[in-house]
Amino acid sequence: MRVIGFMKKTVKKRLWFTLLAAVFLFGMAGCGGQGATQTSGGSNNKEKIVKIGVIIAETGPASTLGHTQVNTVKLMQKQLDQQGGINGTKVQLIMQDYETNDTKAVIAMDKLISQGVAAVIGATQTSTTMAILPKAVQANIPLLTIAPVTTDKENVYALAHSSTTVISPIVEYLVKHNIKKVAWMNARDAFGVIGLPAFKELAKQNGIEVVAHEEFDATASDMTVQLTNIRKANPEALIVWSRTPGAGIVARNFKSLGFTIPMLQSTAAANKGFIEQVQGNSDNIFVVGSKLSVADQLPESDQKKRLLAFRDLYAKEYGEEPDLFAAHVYDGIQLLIEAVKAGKTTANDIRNFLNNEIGEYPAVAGTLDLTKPLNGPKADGLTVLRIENNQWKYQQQ
Amino acid sequence: MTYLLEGKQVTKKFGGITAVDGVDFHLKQGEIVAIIGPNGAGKTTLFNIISCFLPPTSGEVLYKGERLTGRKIFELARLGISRTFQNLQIFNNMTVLENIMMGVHIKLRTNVFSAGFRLPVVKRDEELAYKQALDVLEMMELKPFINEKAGNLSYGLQKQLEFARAMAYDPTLILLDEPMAGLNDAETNQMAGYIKELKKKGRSFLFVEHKMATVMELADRIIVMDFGKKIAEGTPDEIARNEQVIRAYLGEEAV
Amino acid sequence: MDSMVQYLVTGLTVGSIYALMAIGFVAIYNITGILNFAQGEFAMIGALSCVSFVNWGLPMVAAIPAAVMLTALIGFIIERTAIFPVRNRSVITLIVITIGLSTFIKGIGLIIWGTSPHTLQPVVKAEPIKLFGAVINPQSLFIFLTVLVLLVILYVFFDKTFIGSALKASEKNPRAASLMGINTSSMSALSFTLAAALGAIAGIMIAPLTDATYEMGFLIGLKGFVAMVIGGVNNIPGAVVGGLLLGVIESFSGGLISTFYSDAIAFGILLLILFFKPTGLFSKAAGERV
Amino acid sequence: MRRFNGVLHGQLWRPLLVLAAIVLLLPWFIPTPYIFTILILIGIYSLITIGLSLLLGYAGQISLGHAAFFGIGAYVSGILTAKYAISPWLAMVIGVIVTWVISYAVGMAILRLKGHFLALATMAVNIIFYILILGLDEWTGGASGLVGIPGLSLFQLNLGQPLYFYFFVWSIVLVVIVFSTNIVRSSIGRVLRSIHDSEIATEMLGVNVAKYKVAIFSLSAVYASLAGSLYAHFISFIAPPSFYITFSILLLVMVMVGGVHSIWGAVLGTAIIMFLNEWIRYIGQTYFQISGQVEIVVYGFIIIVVMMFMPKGLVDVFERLWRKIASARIKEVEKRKIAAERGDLA
Repeated sequence: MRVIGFMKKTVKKRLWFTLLAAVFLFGMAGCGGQGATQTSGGSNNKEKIVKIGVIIAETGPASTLGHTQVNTVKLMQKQLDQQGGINGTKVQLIMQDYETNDTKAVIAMDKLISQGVAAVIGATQTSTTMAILPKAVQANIPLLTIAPVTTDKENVYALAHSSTTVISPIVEYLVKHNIKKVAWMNARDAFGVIGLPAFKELAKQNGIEVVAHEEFDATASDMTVQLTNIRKANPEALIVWSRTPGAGIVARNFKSLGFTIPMLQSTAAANKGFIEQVQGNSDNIFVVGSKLSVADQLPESDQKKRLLAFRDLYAKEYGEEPDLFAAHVYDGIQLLIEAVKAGKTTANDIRNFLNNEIGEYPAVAGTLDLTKPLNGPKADGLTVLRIENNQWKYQQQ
Repeated sequence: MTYLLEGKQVTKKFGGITAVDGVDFHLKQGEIVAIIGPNGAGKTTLFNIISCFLPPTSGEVLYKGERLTGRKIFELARLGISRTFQNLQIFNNMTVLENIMMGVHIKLRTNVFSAGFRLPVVKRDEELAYKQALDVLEMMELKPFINEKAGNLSYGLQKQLEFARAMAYDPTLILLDEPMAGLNDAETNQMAGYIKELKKKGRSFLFVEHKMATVMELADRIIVMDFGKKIAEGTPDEIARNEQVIRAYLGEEAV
Repeated sequence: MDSMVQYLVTGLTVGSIYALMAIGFVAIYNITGILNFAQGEFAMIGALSCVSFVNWGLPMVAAIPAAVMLTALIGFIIERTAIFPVRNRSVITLIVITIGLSTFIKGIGLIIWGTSPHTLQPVVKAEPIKLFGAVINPQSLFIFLTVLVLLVILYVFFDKTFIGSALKASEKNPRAASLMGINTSSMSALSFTLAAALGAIAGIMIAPLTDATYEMGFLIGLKGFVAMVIGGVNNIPGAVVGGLLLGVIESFSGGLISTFYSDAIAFGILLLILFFKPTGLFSKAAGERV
Repeated sequence: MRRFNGVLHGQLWRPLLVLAAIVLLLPWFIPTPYIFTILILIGIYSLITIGLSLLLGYAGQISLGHAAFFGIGAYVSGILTAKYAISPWLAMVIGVIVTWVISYAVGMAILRLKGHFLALATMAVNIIFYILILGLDEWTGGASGLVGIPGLSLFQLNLGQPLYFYFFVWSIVLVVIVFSTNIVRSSIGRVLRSIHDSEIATEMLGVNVAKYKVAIFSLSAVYASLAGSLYAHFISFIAPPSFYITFSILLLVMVMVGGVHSIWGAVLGTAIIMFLNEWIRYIGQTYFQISGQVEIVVYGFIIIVVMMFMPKGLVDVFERLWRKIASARIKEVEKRKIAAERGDLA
């Protein structure tokens, strides 16, 4: 009796162990392999490889912004491959889609760090950027952020305009049209909530008062109730701080409720999707956008040449206009190319190069002043845009 | 003289219909009482009121002189009352052994905390429950099916299992809702045998049943109901000769 | 005062969308006892396919029926492949299967229509109408009208036609219905097709207001389910009233208290209703036979 | 007496030792360190799915709102450690207590409901929680999330190190597995399963069904709160989107795909679903050069297939496989053993 029982037990033990172990190891091989091919690819051929990580929301709600960013990365990788790398060093852009999910962004960041990336460009959204930031600081890798974020960390470079920078053209517009009473609406996400505090400061200095403030869920589909509340305070203008599609829905509800006052939107609405949403009913709607969208209407300048170069490159490849979000990614890659051109290929070298050797850099989104911790480009890359027959129109200041 | 179980003017109205109309009844310790009557006479409604599954519109039921109506169902077991159901309520995904061990649950003192940390009380309870369950299985001759899933048993065996589980914690009063329904003669006799055996041990029974033969054989007293009213009460012989009962059951000409 | 009217108008507009979804839920839930988490995705497929039909040049009057037909067909296929074979599984398994279905359909929507929102021109191109100081969007009038028309059609269908009463019979007691010669399996297929069509109509109605993206299904579906529960699970008029009530609750709580917490308030009220009247406000009490 | 315990509940120690062995050996098999992040997340999520397995598999009560309790644990730990510099261990305990109280109140209110209505009620709780953490931004940091949650350190061992944190998380998982299996292997386990089969019969046997349902609901909520605290210290940044219903639905899928009727199913399901994401992305990128687009479709398809053809989950597939192999190899001996056994019992 004993022997049989014993025999049966060992059978159970051995089989159970192999089955469970198989599941885990198979999993490891599956995704580990991905990591392995990358590193093994690099080590066997002699020429040097610089790996740059890029974390973007290709799917999920924030994909409306990430869409053009993904195209830019693919475009730049193709260009870099055609040039055969930069004086002998191959540049590899490893792109990770975090599906508008902060936890997946952290996993992607760890994956990139373990693959030995020299720098990371990332996170389409502000909250996601905050999630991956501690990992970059811990791994001491330069992080070029493409969403507005305020941090004093030495190896973080904000390529997206800070809220105060975006607000200055808006306040300029308000002062010019002597608008004193303003209503504020913003989405309840990391980007939406940082606009108002910055605006309040600048507005107070120019005697502008915020008479009504309403918020809406980032994925809400109807804002007529908020707009009705705002009408009670009868403001002279409405400022909206939200990314698309929310930005577009507010604009459409705004028009259908018969508002005639001007509406000003943030840079997060400066993309093709927004124009589509307000089709045919877009008078008196202004968006703070990049000069990139109206490059050909600008007066002649070397900034115009730079903008046109990037826009034509993107338009030839994808048949549509790039927007501010594409510009941020493009600036990030260009900065890193500058570093690689100067022979810097490791994280520390790149960080030192960015901190002290570049100084002022004329980027597409605006001039980057790298002499002090970078908090977004200057306002010279931004302008207030109008929409005329489904095209962005340059609004002379 | 306080009865084990006593009903005072128990009434139940569903909207316009009076299912149970002012019924008084009593049951002494160690007695077996049957409730009979044609379909729709209000037997099951009365039965559910007694077992606190249904609140009466008026009147009350007393157990050992204290008010039973209004108590929560899970308090009945501690008072020593147990019950079986018309449509079988056994634990199908658990084994016969586990069903019976659940029957002795009120005797156990394990709680979530002590179970999680595997305190000694858990071992003691498991042994107690296992031993008691084996005794019950022995008595009800269900031992060969000890590790069988309850759901796989035949209907007769499942009825037997539910009865065994109901009497596992030695209740003083057992309420049976049509115990013999769907059983063949052999199984009916077997069940009657178990009831008699328990009666010898001083258990009292109240049951609703359609099989007249069983009622006549088992019941000390019979309560007959028709259209919600109690029309007769007495020993099996008195009831057999009672004209009203015959008329209620067999219609006019039979009298 | 006029903002009150505006809240009412907005509430009824959004409410009628929820009502359309709720009717779809009631149709499926009652025939098959399945809470279809993928109901919201039918709205997405309806809206996006309608956008594609319009882009291919079909006039609106042809695009809408085409989109509804397509979604109904998808509903039928889903029912035959994934719902009917497992109909007597446990509630939890069925819930997870419909969650899998919802994810799958959302994935298909993502591959076909991509991530960016698509706009659908409103059916009625007219200026917003001013009424007692509130502005009524013609599209919301159209939605309201559709719900009323549908209510009448469904009432006639369920009460006057044979198929309708067969559908209701198999909802009340499938075994008894099948004894009467009603083929409950085709009833289940019919109810899914009907619910898919209703979902598609809801999607097409709301698309001009909120744009259509592959992700729109989830929230509308959830609100539709809440409306069904508020209104009462086993009758269609109850579901419509539940939907309108939910819309009005949301807009008034948004307007009067704070738009921030209007969703929280709506779901708080749902919890209260579930706590006091688990089978919904207008449903008939159903006891459990012991 | 000991033998009957094995007969009654199947063995506990063998699968536990096997899992412990795997947990110990794994770090040496891992090709790239980023896999640690996934393994740690599997450990953290397993805590929740084990609680759900007790609630769903044994007691039969569905919940689509456990992301809320996961969030309460995370935010209590996050706020207390980031803003008031309270020791992480104390914060974790406070988090557990707060979650226990809230889940007890919520449980008492909604556990009268059944099936779809219970599912909807738990979703409502989750949404209300989500909106509250968005709204109370002075404490929770609202939409911009909560930054600067310190790492954990245990007797001067810095747990910020992935390897140490990995062992720390999985040792908690093993303790929770033992605690949960003990519950299942006692009369409480039987009570839960009897509630699942027939509530009125259980009530009739003297069990206060409502109390037990709420007790298990709160226990699973406490597990989720513990997981939340670990998650907060691991990621050091928390934002509302991670605690929305979409995560509750993912948890339910993990438990069901793994196998809802056994605690091992929960752990297995969590591992498989987490690796599934990586597999699909890996296969999608290297072989078909398509990006995230295809992931959701394959994900949804797998859920449908597993739930339709393997209702008892994947763990059951392993169990059946083992039974076939074991019985095939020793069929004859087995028959004699049963005959002998029946002999001494009768």
